Amino acid sequence: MDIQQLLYLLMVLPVIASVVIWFLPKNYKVLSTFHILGSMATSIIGLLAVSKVIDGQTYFIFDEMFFLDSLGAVFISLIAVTGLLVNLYSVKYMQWEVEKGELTVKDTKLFFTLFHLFVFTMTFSVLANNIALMWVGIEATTLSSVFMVAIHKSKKSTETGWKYIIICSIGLAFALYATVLLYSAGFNIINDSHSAMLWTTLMAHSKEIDPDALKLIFIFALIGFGTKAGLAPTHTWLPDVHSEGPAPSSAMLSGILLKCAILALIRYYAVVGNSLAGFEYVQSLMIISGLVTIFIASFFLLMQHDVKRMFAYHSIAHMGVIAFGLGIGGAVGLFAALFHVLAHSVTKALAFCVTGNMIQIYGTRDMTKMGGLIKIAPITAILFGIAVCSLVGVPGFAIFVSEFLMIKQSIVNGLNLEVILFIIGLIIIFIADFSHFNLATFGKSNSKVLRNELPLSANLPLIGLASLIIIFGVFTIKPWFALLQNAVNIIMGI
Amino acid sequence: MDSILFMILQVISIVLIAPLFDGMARKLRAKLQSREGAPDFFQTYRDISKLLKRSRTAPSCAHWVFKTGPFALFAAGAALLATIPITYSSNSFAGAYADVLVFIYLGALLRFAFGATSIDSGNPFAGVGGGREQILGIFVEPVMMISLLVVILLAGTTNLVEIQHLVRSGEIGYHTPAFAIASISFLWAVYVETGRKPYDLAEAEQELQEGVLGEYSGSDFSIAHAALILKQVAIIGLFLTIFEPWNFENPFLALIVFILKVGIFYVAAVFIDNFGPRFKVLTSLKNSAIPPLIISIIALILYVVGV
Amino acid sequence: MIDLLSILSIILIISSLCVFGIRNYKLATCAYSFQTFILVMIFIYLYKTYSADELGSWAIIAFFTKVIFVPVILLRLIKKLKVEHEDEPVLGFYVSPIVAIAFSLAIAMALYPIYLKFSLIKEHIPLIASITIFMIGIFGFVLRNSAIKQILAYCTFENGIHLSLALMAYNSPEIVELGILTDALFAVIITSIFASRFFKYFGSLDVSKATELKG
Amino acid sequence: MTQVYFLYVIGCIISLLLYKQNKIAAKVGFSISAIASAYAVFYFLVNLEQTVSINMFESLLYSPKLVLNPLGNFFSFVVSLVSLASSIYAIQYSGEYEKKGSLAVMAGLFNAFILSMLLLIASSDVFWFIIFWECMTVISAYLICFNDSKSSLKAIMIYLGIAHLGAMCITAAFLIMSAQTGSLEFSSYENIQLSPVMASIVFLLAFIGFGSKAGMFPMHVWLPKAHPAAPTNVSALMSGVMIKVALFGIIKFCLWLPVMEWWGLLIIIVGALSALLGVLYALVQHDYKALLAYHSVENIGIILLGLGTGVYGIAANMPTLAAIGFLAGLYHILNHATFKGLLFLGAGSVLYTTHTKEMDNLGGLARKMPLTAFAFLIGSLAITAIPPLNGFVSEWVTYQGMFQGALSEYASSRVVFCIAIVALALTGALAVMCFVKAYSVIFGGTPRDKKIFENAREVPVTMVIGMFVLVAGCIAFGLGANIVVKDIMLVVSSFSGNYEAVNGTVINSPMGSTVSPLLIAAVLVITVLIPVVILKLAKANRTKPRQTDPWACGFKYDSRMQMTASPFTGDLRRLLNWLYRSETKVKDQGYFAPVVYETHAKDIWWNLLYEPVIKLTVNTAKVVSKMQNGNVNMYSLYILIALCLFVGISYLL
Repeated sequence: MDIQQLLYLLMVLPVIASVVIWFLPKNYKVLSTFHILGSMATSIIGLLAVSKVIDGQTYFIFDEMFFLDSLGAVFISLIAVTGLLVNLYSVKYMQWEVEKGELTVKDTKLFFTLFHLFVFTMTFSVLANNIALMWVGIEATTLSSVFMVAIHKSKKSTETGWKYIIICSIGLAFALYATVLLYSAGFNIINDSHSAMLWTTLMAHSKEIDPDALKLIFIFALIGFGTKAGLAPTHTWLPDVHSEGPAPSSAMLSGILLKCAILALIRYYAVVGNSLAGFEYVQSLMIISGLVTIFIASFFLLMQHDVKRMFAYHSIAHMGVIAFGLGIGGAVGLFAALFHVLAHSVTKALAFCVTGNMIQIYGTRDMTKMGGLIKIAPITAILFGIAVCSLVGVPGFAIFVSEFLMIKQSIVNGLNLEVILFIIGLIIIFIADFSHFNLATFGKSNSKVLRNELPLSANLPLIGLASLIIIFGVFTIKPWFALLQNAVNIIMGI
Repeated sequence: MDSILFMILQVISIVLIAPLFDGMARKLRAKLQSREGAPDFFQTYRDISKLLKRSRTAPSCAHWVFKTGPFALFAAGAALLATIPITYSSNSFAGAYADVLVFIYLGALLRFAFGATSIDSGNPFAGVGGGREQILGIFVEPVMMISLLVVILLAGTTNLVEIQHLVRSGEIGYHTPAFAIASISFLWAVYVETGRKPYDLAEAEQELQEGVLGEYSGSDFSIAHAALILKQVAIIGLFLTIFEPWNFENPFLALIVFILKVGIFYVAAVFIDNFGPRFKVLTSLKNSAIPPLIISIIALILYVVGV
Repeated sequence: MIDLLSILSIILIISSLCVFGIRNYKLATCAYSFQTFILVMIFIYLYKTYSADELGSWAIIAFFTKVIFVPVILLRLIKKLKVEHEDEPVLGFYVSPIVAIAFSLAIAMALYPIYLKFSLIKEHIPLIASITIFMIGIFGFVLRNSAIKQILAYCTFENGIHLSLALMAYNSPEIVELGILTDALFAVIITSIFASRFFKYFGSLDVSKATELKG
Repeated sequence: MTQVYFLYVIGCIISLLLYKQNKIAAKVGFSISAIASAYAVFYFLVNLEQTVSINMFESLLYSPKLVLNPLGNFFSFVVSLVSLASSIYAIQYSGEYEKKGSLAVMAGLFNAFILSMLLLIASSDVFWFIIFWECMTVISAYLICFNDSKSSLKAIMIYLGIAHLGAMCITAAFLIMSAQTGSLEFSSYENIQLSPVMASIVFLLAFIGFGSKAGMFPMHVWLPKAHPAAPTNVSALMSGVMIKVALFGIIKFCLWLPVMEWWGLLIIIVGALSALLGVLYALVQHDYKALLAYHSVENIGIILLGLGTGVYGIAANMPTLAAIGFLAGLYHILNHATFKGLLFLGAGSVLYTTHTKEMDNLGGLARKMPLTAFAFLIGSLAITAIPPLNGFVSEWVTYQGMFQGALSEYASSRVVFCIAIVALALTGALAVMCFVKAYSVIFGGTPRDKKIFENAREVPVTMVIGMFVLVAGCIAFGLGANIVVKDIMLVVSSFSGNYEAVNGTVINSPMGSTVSPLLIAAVLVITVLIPVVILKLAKANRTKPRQTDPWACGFKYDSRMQMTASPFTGDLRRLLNWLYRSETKVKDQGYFAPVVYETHAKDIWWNLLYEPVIKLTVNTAKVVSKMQNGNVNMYSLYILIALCLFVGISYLL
């Protein structure tokens, strides 16, 4: 299986899966088996493709419209790993939703088809070398995930769906402007209409493109893709969408979708950074938006009582941390940002799936009504503990590694005021989160407990995610670090 | 090793003679209050021998801290006395025991035993007395420490034998103002520790210092009473060894001269005690403790400034 | 300077202002289809004067999709929901258009010199028109409360982008044009489905009522 | 060294495996940890001055190495000594938590807690130091959770908040230094060149970071809340040893950085403040575990006095002053670990039988629990530095260090040392009063609550053994002071100056003054015998004393008449009310019912330093959370505002 066939398969497989599931009879057993088979296949092919790219080559298909470089491979591995584990969990969760009568089997069929369509659009946007197609891919992710989020027929889910579409399309309008401007600026230099659209050629010629235009382009891209990635002032859709949607959907959304938007932003970061506008300009903008995001998210975290909204604001905070990592720049800063991408996606997926468990146990999302989780469901409590500890940056887990590198690099670069604000933000997040965690796990339960511990089979994917967090937090994974190093070289334009 | 024998000699001789001073002091006080008082100076000896004959009572609730209390008090008092280098002032190896800090912390052991036995006896007045004793300690400790600190820093060592030798040879003495002022505040601290009128009233009220022994009777009471006298003598002894050390080399002569000096101080204290007014303990401490504290701080400032 | 292109651009701005301001839904949709018709005319004019052959195909596709297909969807939605007039917008019916047009022109004036520097067709007025229409679309979201008006705002700013794309990069590969158009269509379809569901649950199309998710 | 760590890992795993059978899991888990600690005590004592270095698994991040120098060996010895006592104690003590939570998890976490402390001392690179540091904090926080109650959750949260603030300061300090030397290894910090300003910043960060964990004055707020809430064996370990590991960090930093005089003086001033305030707050506590927790703050102050003198000695390159300073600090760390662990275990036994923390309704327990009473008495004597025991020797050495410091020629350092000496003296007197109250109110006098007194009984045997291990420790370190000082001088000379500290049984200070605890003990024994001899000679009447009620001036004696905890220190509380600001509640329930009178001193530092900060953040959070008001128009306006902001910023750049 050479790389070209793998990439074709990678693009086509999710579409086939979603179409096949759409035409299946309304029997949950059949639906879920096909769903698992589809996601298993996509993950395996994704990992195979990534394994081929570890040594740093890039492969093109559809005459250079689509390509897989190590930067893209980081995010493909993300989709493969987190996507697979979240899918496995979603089967059990959807079964519970059907039994509870909240959703009909027809809804779950719609959910699974949209799930695979969603995976297809994300792979599409990651592999797109043509910047316009990248924008189309991200716009498509919004459209495909809207119905997944608003699957419950209720007032709140309609309001969520509406806000999601409106704000994301406004944001992405600016992103489209950035694409158009970049293309026309590039066209003046490369004046070949096909290759001016390609990111690789733009990267090669970035030195000659006019720097003032690139500065305006980066601002549009930052606003556009920032909305989709949940950076500060434009994050308003994220808490509603992530708290109203079913747990697996919000896990997929915050675990992977935010990362794809950040990938698009990184591509613009690379082009503008390597140009005459220089990395300082780009880094200072990213630091400002990163710090603003962390502080706004940490203040919101203090006031949260709903467990899913708390984790939604956590996603915003960690997007701010990634932006801060990009803002520090340099080999270590970028390495930390990309490492944080995987660390956060694995942890956030675990966090949202655990909220799925807690909703099944307590029937409510309000943490003040929960309590005594450690006695009712010890395994879920431990998983919840690992998720919160890792999110908050307790050492020994994955997220601390990247935060440690960021603090280290920012001290070496002498960004003293920024690092002080960064640390204060992290401390506020730590206190806000741990007090909620203690609220939910210890003491006595304040509301009627619907069921006790979930069967081990439901928790298996979560245990997989948790072990991933600890492995990445403590061990050096040679292939993964090599892949990250190559991706950093690509961004730095080496 | 011989210094321990000298210490024991020192303790036993003072134990035997101390009741004489007590008798003298009571006789003098009676005279000053124009009443007859005891027939002669040996009244205290008769009291103690009578007490030894009497049988004892003990509160039902007391456990072994109360029972071993008198012996602990006596041991602390005697150990305090032993730290004073009267007879063994020649060999400085004895400094391992004769040390200012050892003296202060043995005083702490005495106060600890006092407090523990008083509360353990269950007697309400003894408890209040124990509390008062600790408050007294807290007021006196800083003043004593500051004045001793000045002496130690001037002498450069906490070894009492060395300090005594230095003061005798005149290297440090009243010619340094810090030393002189420190002696005044230390004298006040000594007077408070002897438990006399404005700060403590031995015989009359139960809840004051002597009241702690309210539950003891018979031989226990006599040992505890002797321990208190020993403590007063030890405190005066400390003042003498540091601020007025001029004495003979020969241990026995030195002991006699020391005992005479202590007698003079012990009896002289009666004059202040007899004519002083009777305050409530806490008010007396509160408004009369500030001046000595200021004096000792002045001494410390003088030293720090380098005078 | 007064040539056909600038006249068309000014009519385009006025028509998009009407789409923004008109209270009656049916009239607003007709105004929108008229606005897109003007856009198609500009595409044909450019195709003639600058012999940019891609613009010809763009004009045809735009005509079929946006002049006919999008208004049909909206009219069917309006008939289904049996709504007549728009609810009270943020700053009132008269003040909000003025505010919208003022800010849009200001931003357009600020940004258009950079556009001008490297756009293919160096025409001042159409570039300003494209940015103004884009900003009017954005203000449509900010100032208008009714769901359908927000869909119309989305289509307006999508037209703005389409015009600027045509002016600055008309020779980009067809796949790009197709991608953007299909995205716009899907967005309109999905938002109209949501508008109908919104009406079912909230009883009215007033978006500012949907403020349950707070904090 | 690896066997020691390996034993703890086995203990942790086995006790977690026996998750189902609670009782056996606790017994097995704690006995394994006891064996491991015993082996560790023996191992660290034997090769105290070897430097051993082993690398952990290769594939771990930054491939860490574990390096134990003599200082590390000493601290590991202290850790394993107290963990030996508390694990023996916990074998039967943990029975009380059977209903509250799973004992297997408690035993597992207990082993992990000790392991994390030992690995922390041995770790030799920044990343793994911070990992073990936070592991120690999180594990100890969740061990406190076994005492599940409303207040313990708040206590844990305050503890975790302050500990995380400290951890962040330490990380920043480490990273500033490794930015200078380029590598994360501690070995690279040996000859670090930092400008005085940067060195002071790094020192202050490290001082605040480690101080917050050690319970120093401004950051001591969590200690009196967290320790009483923890189960006894955990609080003995936490206040006996975890606090010392924090001081281990301060020493390491002071050895790497180019030390300056004012650092030593700062440590001494903070130490004096912690000592004084610690004991002042301990005096007015009603709950005896909180009393002991405040005493930990006081003793940390005393240790800081010693360490401050040592740091000052290094800065003023007076090697003998440095040597005696560190000797005093390390010796008091060892002593405080033993007698504080003993006192907490004693207090835990009292809590185990009486189930109440209120001192005022205990009393007369000595007759029911003689062994615990004796152990608590030895602990109280040791902590108030009464001569023959170990507390006295370490305070004597601290005094000697400070006297020598006070002889230095600079007026400023002389003032600081004199103030510190006076503060230490005053602390000594206050400590005597506090522990007289604590010991005699709990164990002496008549029982104040009949029911409690009835079912009070001596604690099971392993708890007594646990306590008597530490009693033996107190006495041995007191009387055998010369051996201990010799060993500590080995450790101290490995990293700073040296002077001839011991000859024969006498300990001498560089100033020439000497002390020998053996001689003091001998004199005390003789002076106890003198009255016995006198009574024999005078043929006194030593018949059995007649049992009577205590004398109450003729009234019928009632147990409520006797002295209780708060009036004992009442005068002092009234005198220092400006500090305590205690609120007194007087409830008069009718003529015939007894009046209820309660006074509770407030720790004003919580609402002086921490309350305003919390209020500020919560208010800003409320203001900021208005931003998400659910209105779509507002959200789209935010996007526009963001666009204008970024355009404005890009003009500035």
